[in-house]
Amino acid sequence: MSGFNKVVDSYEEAMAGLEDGMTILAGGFGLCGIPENLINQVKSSGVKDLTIVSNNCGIDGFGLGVLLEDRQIKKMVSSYVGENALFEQQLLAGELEVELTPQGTLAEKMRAGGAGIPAFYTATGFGTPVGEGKEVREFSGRSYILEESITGDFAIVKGWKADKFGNVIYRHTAQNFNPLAATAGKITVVEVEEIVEPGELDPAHIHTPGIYVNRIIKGNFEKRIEQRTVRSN
Amino acid sequence: MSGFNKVVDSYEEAMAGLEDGMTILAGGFGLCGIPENLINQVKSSGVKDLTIVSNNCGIDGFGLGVLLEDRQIKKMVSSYVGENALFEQQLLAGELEVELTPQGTLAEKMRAGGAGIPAFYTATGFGTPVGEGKEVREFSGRSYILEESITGDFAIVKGWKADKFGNVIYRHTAQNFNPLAATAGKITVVEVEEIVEPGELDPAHIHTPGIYVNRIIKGNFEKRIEQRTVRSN
Amino acid sequence: MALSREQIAIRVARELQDGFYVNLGIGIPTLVANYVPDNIEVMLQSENGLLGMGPFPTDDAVDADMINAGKQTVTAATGASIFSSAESFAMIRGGHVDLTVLGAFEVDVLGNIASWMIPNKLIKGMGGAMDLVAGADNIIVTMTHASKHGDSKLLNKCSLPLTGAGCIKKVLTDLAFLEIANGAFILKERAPGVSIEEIMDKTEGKLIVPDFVPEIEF
Amino acid sequence: MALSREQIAIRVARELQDGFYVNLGIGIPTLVANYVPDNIEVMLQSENGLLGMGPFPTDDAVDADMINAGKQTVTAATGASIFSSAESFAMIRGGHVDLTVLGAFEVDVLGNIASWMIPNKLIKGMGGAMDLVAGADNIIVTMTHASKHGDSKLLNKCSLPLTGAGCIKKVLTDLAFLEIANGAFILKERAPGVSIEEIMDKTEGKLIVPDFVPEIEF
Repeated sequence: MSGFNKVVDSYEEAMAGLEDGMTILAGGFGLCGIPENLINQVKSSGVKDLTIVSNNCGIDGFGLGVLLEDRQIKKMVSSYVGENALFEQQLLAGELEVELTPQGTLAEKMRAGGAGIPAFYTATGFGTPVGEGKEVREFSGRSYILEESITGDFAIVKGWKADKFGNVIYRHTAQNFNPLAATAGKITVVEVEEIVEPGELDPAHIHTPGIYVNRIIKGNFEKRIEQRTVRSN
Repeated sequence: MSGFNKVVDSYEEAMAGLEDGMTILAGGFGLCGIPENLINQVKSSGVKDLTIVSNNCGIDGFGLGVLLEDRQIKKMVSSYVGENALFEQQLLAGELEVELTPQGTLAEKMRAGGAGIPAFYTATGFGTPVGEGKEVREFSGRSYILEESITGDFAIVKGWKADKFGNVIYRHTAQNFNPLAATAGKITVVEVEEIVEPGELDPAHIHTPGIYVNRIIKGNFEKRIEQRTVRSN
Repeated sequence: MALSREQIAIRVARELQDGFYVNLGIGIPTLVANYVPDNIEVMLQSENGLLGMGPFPTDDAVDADMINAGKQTVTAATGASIFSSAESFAMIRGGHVDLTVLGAFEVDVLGNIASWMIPNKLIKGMGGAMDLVAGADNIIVTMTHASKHGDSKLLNKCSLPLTGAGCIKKVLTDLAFLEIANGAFILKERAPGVSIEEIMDKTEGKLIVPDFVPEIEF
Repeated sequence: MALSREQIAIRVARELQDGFYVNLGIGIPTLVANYVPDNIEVMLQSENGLLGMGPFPTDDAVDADMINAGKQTVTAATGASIFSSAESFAMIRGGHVDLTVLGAFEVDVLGNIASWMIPNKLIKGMGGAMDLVAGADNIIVTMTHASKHGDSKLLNKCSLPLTGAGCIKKVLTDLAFLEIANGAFILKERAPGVSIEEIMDKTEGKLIVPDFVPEIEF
């Protein structure tokens, strides 16, 4: 069954083939469910002029934020980029291009990209700056804008458990954009907390079927918390 | 928590509000995972001029096929209608309108309907009778046709287990179109084999979140097999 | 007197109905969860992929993998479901959420809302706000009626880039509860002790004042 | 001699590569699963929502909830996943399936395929076939080279309503293996003992015959 064994042993191998100017789709919401080590591998690889598609851009010094330090990112496609001083600085200096995309549209663009849907209509953003320059069309008397799908040269994904065939499950809300990014990468790399044997995951519980996944690697994760909120007792 | 207890006790109550001329989305693939009892309730309610959106139309005397007996169906939207003599007869006699829709397009139309996407582009059907009269558009040098989404007045769905809040899981390949239909009904009715207490289903395993579900009922199912294929020993 | 943040939340909570699925934005809207009437149940949707958001965790139960859309650590309520961002926004865009509460910088008489960007000053992004306002039928915008400098935020035409066009029908400010219809704000209720004159004074957009405008009771 | 159904399946199976995700249509394509070479593993996708289809169940393991796209009772292989029809066709439409094998009534020199409808005679519907041919890069069509009456099914232009336009590049008939390129069929291999003349005779569409056309070996 070597053909379906997608486990790789090093992060170099996991990101082999990454080149300057490529587009990377990254899972995660804020710092939750981000592919920490794959991001660090992108950093250490030194590739430049990247287009990164991710809901957020991490924070200063952690997550995708580390790719700003050596100006590896040419363009970000995100819904929310707050909480990041270096980001704002590069943006205001014109060193970074940003395509702000509504969160639901971003999720659907990735899903559509993976599903062979080149474009879809949505009411989200109609009449706002997001809709400028986009085709407007009425359906049942309501106005919608045309949004094109997104695919990437690489998708970098953080899962909880994967079997060797690349079937992945996510833990709690660390799911977020991960299964969507996973469908839309030419090469999809998933780093997980645990690798199990095929058959150990219930077929009905699998979030990302292995057909979407090219490489699996086991990592260790810091899982930094952005806002630790607790209740007493 | 009465507001989230969606369990009803009778099939009359489950389909209350169904009227002549309505559109019903039905889950199921062939005879697998079909809402048998809800279909029978539609039959006994005697409503007419229905538009039924379902991958298949059951067989003679079982599943959606029973709605053909009293000519309750005005129009079928399906990908495959073979294996049904009465169907063919009514179709050839011009008593039944049929909109043949590719299976993947049908699935996506239901999903889009539930997700507030009024239309999407797909390469499926381009250059075929399915594409006739539909807008053609090029993306990245390839031709796609515009397909509009589908919603229904009712969605009738067969689940395996549901909790009282309407969170549903499906069993094996009886999932098929069921979770898609569930999202796109103004009133979504799910019949299941077992009703459990909220909290008994793992939040990560739920296929249809309760927000899509209006009514839940426990049923008994024949689960007829269309093609019993076995291997020796 | 102008409503406190808590009073705004209390008034919004009265719009809740038993069995409602509700999305609460960051800030004052989040407080609404503290004032759900005892005799009803609502389920909170968090757009990062959680339906059935529970309270914050106890200190020993904090889990980095369990957060809400404000990136705060939370818990899952009994009967919760967890899913991808695409599924989450299918719910939102598809109109399955019964009530959405969110803040804004400005609203206008056409139901336009501006809440995500102040040119040359603030560009954090729209997050899920554009999807929320486009997807929901039932939205309550909570905001202060005027800026610290006294400039009205209820306008004839929003001056800031829009979050959504023609989608807002209800606004609750610290001074009043208003509905938007036929190109005007309709004054429905006022904060206790706040005069109709003050509200008129602080409302730039066309305002319709009925003969009787009850005070909000607490 | 013309290939048997089994021989067609055997020849198709040689196109399989280790690690391929494969969708096999109803009929002869289904037989391909019986001839997967020993040294490789493939995973079968069934478009009703199963990736990793196993063999038929034993009599006591038959389960009405576990079927394939042909509505036959099947089992799940180790490492299978099960999902909705939308997810299944996301895989198919998105080009994630490595090889698709399906039958047809006709194919033509432009790569068009007709497989789902014979006007006034047969209207069972296209099922998933239109999605499969539109979504896959790598498709093998299996069919008899000519009808019982001797009419060629390899045409200059399909006469029946199309399943897909310009999407077929490989055809395996009972007489020959052909590729479609530049508006012609290119004869690549022939069934053992079948003459090039017979193939030319039964191919209506433009046919390019290389100098050497090997026989398929079994």
